[in-house]
Amino acid sequence: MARPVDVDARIAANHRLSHAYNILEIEAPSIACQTRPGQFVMVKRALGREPLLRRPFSVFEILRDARGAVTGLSLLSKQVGAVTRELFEAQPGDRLRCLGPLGTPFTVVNRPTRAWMVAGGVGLAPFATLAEALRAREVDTTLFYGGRSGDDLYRVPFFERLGVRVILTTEDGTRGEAGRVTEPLARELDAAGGLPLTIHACGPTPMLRAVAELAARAGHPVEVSLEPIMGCGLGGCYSCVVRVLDGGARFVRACIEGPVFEGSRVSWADLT
Amino acid sequence: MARPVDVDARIAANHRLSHAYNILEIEAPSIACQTRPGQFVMVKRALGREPLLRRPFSVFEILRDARGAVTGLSLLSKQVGAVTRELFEAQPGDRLRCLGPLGTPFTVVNRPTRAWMVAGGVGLAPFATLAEALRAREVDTTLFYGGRSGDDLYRVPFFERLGVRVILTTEDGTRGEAGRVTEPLARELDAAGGLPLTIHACGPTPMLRAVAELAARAGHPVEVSLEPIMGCGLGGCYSCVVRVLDGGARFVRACIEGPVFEGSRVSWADLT
Amino acid sequence: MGRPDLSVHVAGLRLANPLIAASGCFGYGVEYADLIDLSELGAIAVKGLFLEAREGHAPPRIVETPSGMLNAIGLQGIGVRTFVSGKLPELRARRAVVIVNICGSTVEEYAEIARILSDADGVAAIEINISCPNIDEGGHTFGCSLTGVRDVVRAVRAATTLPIFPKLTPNVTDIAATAAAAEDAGADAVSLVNTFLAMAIDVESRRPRLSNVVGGLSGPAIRPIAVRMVYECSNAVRIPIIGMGGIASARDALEFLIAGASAVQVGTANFEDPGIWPKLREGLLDYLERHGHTAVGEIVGTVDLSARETATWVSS
Amino acid sequence: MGRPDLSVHVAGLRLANPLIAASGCFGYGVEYADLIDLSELGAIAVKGLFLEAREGHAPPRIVETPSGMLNAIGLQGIGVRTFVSGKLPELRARRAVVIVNICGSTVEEYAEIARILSDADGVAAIEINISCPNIDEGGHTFGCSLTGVRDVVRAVRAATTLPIFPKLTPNVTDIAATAAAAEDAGADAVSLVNTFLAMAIDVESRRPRLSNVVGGLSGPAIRPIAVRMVYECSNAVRIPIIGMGGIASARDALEFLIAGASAVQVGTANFEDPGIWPKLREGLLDYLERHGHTAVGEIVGTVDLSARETATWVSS
Ligand SMILES: Cc1cc2nc3c(=O)[nH]c(=O)nc-3n(C[C@H](O)[C@H](O)[C@H](O)COP(=O)(O)OP(=O)(O)OC[C@H]3O[C@@H](n4cnc5c(N)ncnc54)[C@H](O)[C@@H]3O)c2cc1C
Ligand SMILES: Cc1cc2nc3c(=O)[nH]c(=O)nc-3n(C[C@H](O)[C@H](O)[C@H](O)COP(=O)(O)OP(=O)(O)OC[C@H]3O[C@@H](n4cnc5c(N)ncnc54)[C@H](O)[C@@H]3O)c2cc1C
Ligand SMILES: Cc1cc2nc3c(=O)[nH]c(=O)nc-3n(C[C@H](O)[C@H](O)[C@H](O)COP(=O)(O)O)c2cc1C
Ligand SMILES: Cc1cc2nc3c(=O)[nH]c(=O)nc-3n(C[C@H](O)[C@H](O)[C@H](O)COP(=O)(O)O)c2cc1C
Ligand code: FES
Ligand code: FES
Repeated sequence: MARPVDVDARIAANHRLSHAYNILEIEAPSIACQTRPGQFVMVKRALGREPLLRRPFSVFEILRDARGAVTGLSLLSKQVGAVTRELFEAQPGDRLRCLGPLGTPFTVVNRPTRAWMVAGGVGLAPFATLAEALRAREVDTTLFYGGRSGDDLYRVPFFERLGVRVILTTEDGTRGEAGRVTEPLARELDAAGGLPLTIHACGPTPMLRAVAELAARAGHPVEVSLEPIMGCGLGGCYSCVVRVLDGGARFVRACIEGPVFEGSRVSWADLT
Repeated sequence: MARPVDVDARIAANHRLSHAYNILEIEAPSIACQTRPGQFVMVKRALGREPLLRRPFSVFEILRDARGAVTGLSLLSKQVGAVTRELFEAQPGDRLRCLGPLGTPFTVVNRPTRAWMVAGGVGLAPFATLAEALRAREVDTTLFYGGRSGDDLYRVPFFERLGVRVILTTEDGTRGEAGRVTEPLARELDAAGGLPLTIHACGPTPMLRAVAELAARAGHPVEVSLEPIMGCGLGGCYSCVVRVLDGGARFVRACIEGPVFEGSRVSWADLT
Repeated sequence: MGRPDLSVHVAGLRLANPLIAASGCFGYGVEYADLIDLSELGAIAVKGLFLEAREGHAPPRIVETPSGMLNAIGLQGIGVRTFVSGKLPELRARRAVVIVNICGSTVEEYAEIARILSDADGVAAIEINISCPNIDEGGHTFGCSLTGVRDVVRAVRAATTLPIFPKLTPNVTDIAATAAAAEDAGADAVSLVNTFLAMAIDVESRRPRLSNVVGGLSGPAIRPIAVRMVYECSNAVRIPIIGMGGIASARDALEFLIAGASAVQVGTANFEDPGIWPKLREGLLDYLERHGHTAVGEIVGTVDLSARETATWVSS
Repeated sequence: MGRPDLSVHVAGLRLANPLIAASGCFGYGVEYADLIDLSELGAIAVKGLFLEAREGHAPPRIVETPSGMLNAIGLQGIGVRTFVSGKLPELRARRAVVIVNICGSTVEEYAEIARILSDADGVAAIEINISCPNIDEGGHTFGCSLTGVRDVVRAVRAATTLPIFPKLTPNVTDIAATAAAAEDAGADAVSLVNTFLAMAIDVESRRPRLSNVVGGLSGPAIRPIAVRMVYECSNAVRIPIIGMGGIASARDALEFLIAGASAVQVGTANFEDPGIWPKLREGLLDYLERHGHTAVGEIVGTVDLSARETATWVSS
């Protein structure tokens, strides 16, 4: 098991992708080198400063230098409030308190099983590392990636370079197929028939639920990455619970048993 | 009466004079142009940010452009805690919330009465503006200025250029006369005899008390500028009270009736 | 069509807006006349007054704490008669709606002050500071016992026909019961909350940071407790509630209104930003417009519990 | 000569240092075993346990507030027997000093849990969570009435010879009286404070931010109130006090020790910084050295009131 470490990391770069999205590169090799796909970090600008609690973020990319040595990691952040605003406005040289890696990662399948990744908006975050792991095993990998509009779709070339088949959708039709990401997914599922296949999904809850249902109907295993509000990320506060159906409906901590869950395990009706 | 205004002022410059002292130049002409010697401002880095309350600072210099138009004011700050540290670390371009001018100013005498200013450390702050006002009336003006060491004595040339006679003391003797600022003051008082003379003092409470006693003994009027903790600066909270002896010992608000008080009025035994 | 109507009616009192300057945080009001138009405030709750002038505590009287401050002013004041003769005329001239916050060391003192204010010209209402401990009489607080609350409110009720607003202390086990007792005793509305009894120690000197050892905690730190208390009281009484405790933005004020307050008071935030009043008004108007309301009264007491079954009152 | 001695004795219990992980903020302890050496903590107060497993409240269970947070976890837990069989062995193996925080919906449930823990191996003490409202039994809280406190403490006292530490709720008028009642009923020490009942509303949706509507306020925001309560209790009881509420630095811990606490607990701050423990220890050692103390016990209850005449308990 990975041993989480808490580092006061230097921010190496802040790429603002739009008015809402940014990618923050931070120098935290001790975390990056043990991170597995789907794991997250708990971050804060500085200890003892408002807001009080850290915020959870998926590890987006593992950063490496020219010689391939791990130098840090990046976060893909979408502004929704106080901390994500701070992350958006951060300057290179600023520090970021970063605790990780945390949580249960995705399962990385082996050939001939195929891997399909379904991302909605900022839900792309955990798939850069997953794609690398899958392609390293030469697993046939597809990314279904949906956003509101063309400007909300990022890092597509990165996935293409890895040899990932990328299927894009936008709600306004400005890029890729017009509509929801679940539409091409449904179509492809029908086409795929009985092929051995695992689905991974991250994004808005309604999308995750739809993906889980499609996968179940097609009889394929599916893993979803959930995003409950988290107070500690370490199992200490019981704030992050998700109701699961096994062992009689009960709440389990998403920071330990998740954030990645088998879709069939989640009590979707209880997810707000 | 001046009408206090609250401006979100731009910081034009931050001159760090030592590890503890800095002079902050801020663009607040609407405050500067109505400030009288000895008045203060209530400042804060930004509204809605910790620490909650503003802090009081004397207006140090009135800033003017080449053509003599008022462009802003400066603060002479000494680091003692949270806000003074923020002021020390502030960058040009940062903003400073600034409310003023506030409080009762010094009396500016006329010739032939002479004016003696007694400053201890950061207590120099209110005397730059007072010296200008006095010299504008060609009042014979002396500054007794004491610090711990030579490096703690600032802006001496400014006062000399105005034609102020400057008498320096340092506790470690590295500049001027060795010892307390009250020593040359006592000597000069003896020498001055019955000359018409007003004394103004700002600095640590023990120094103010000593100056008030020397002045009383010599029969000269003395004004002291006090520095109680202030919550609002406007008379709203009653946190800044000083016990005065007139009207039967009672507490008066230093932000309104002060910060400048007649030395004979202050109940020194009650000043901590 | 114009903008939404911010005016509110509290116990027969018409206020231009629900924003009131909290007692002790706005002097006698006149101190702010140079800075803002006093008639634009919903009302001004002036500094607590006893029958006679009071000196108050020695400094230091305040200290900052995380998102809050402690105060132990000791109710320094000029006494009610000097207020009536020396401050009320100017407040009247500036068309301020004046709520006089009164304190007493005995039930009779409260009543006597109420009588004096009833004869005065320009007093809109009386806020009864039962939440302030009974000074130097053993530290027992009227507001901490139901009988204490009833005795004071009844006595003041008998002494005046002005609207009376007992101001509740949060330092009690059951504030809803206190509010109900005040209602029974004839209160026209209740104000809450006053400050939380608290303490800060300078660890280097080991001395209390306040000369009075303990003081009252106010500011954003207490807001969630105050909102809960307003919500509890709004479920317990029929009379209007004037809510306060850490309001520093329109969003905060809205939280109290939605919880059940008909009007709100702002204290500590006025120290940080004496220009906060127009910002609060603008923020309320913007919210009402965005949510399609024509009057602020429409959102009072509108907490939406539909999302859940039944409240189980568990805190951890 | 070595560094000052941080060890303390609390009701017969010897702790390597006065720093205890607060209940509900450190899981069952084992969750942190990868991150820190559990034996370096003074003790661990594990998450509140009922007799049976409990599901707790639906999310959202926490929300942040100025310098604090609200929680309404609903005491989700595995039940005392599963704890004894499933967690205690690992805690014992890691040489953690374990204080078990117990909850009950009836006096008998508290007693039953205490009996089970008495037979278990590796329980250093029992912290009785009387401050947690009596779940779903009308919301009445044992800790809010003196009889409720006495009944629970007496029953647990009769059921075990382990040290018992009733944990007091701050949601009362007179916490010193509660502490005294606990002492009379046989408590070996008292822990305080638990969280303050509070509420936050999302003004856009008008929904409570917690599924449970109300929750408990913790964090730096409450520290000045908690320090005052510890100070009051230290003047009211002879048994040791375990103080907590918003401690986030050695300076904060020292404030509680000087106010009269023999040991302190840290909860919310551990969420922000799970690596806080060595920093707190170092800060205490540094302070003791600067002030020429050889043991932390020397500063307990050393508030210096010399600067003033007599405390007049006035808050504004
Ligand atoms: C395991 C995990 C991984 C995550 N990965 C990413 C990521 O890679 N990139 C990214 O941008 N975000 C990610 N999130 C979501 C992110 O943690 C929240 O957006 C963030 O905490 C918001 O903080 P804030 O201070 O900006 O907003 P706040 O001011 O705290 O809240 C603003 C609004 O956002 C809501 N909110 C707060 N926390 C969450 C949450 N966890 N989920 C949904 N809504 C929330 C609040 O209720 C409020 O309405 C992840 C969450 C989890 C649990
Ligand atoms: C009218 C007036 C004019 C002033 N002019 C100046 C000036 O020109 N330059 C300058 O550097 N300072 C001046 N001061 C003092 C200045 O206001 C304080 O140093 C400042 O408030 C400290 O804030 P802080 O957040 O840095 O320290 P805090 O963190 O608030 O406090 C740090 C320590 O300083 C003490 N302290 C806090 N406020 C004061 C105070 N008002 N007086 C003395 N000790 C205090 C605290 O008790 C604490 O021990 C003036 C004060 C007044 C009342
Ligand atoms: C410095 C100060 C003085 C106060 N004086 C009084 C008072 O005289 N009478 C009173 O009823 N409340 C008094 N209060 C309490 C406030 O009116 C208000 O109830 C409390 O501060 C909470 O509101 P806030 O958080 O907006 O400040 C005072 C508060 C402060 C900070
Ligand atoms: C998420 C959370 C869960 C808690 N659970 C419990 C509990 O199970 N039993 C208990 O006695 N106190 C519980 N508490 C209260 C804490 O133990 C502590 O008394 C309180 O949080 C104040 O300390 P702090 O400000 O350091 O967090 C809980 C607090 C939090 C924040
Ligand atoms: S976030 Fe604290 S237990 Fe999961
Ligand atoms: S600082 Fe508020 S009254 Fe003087």
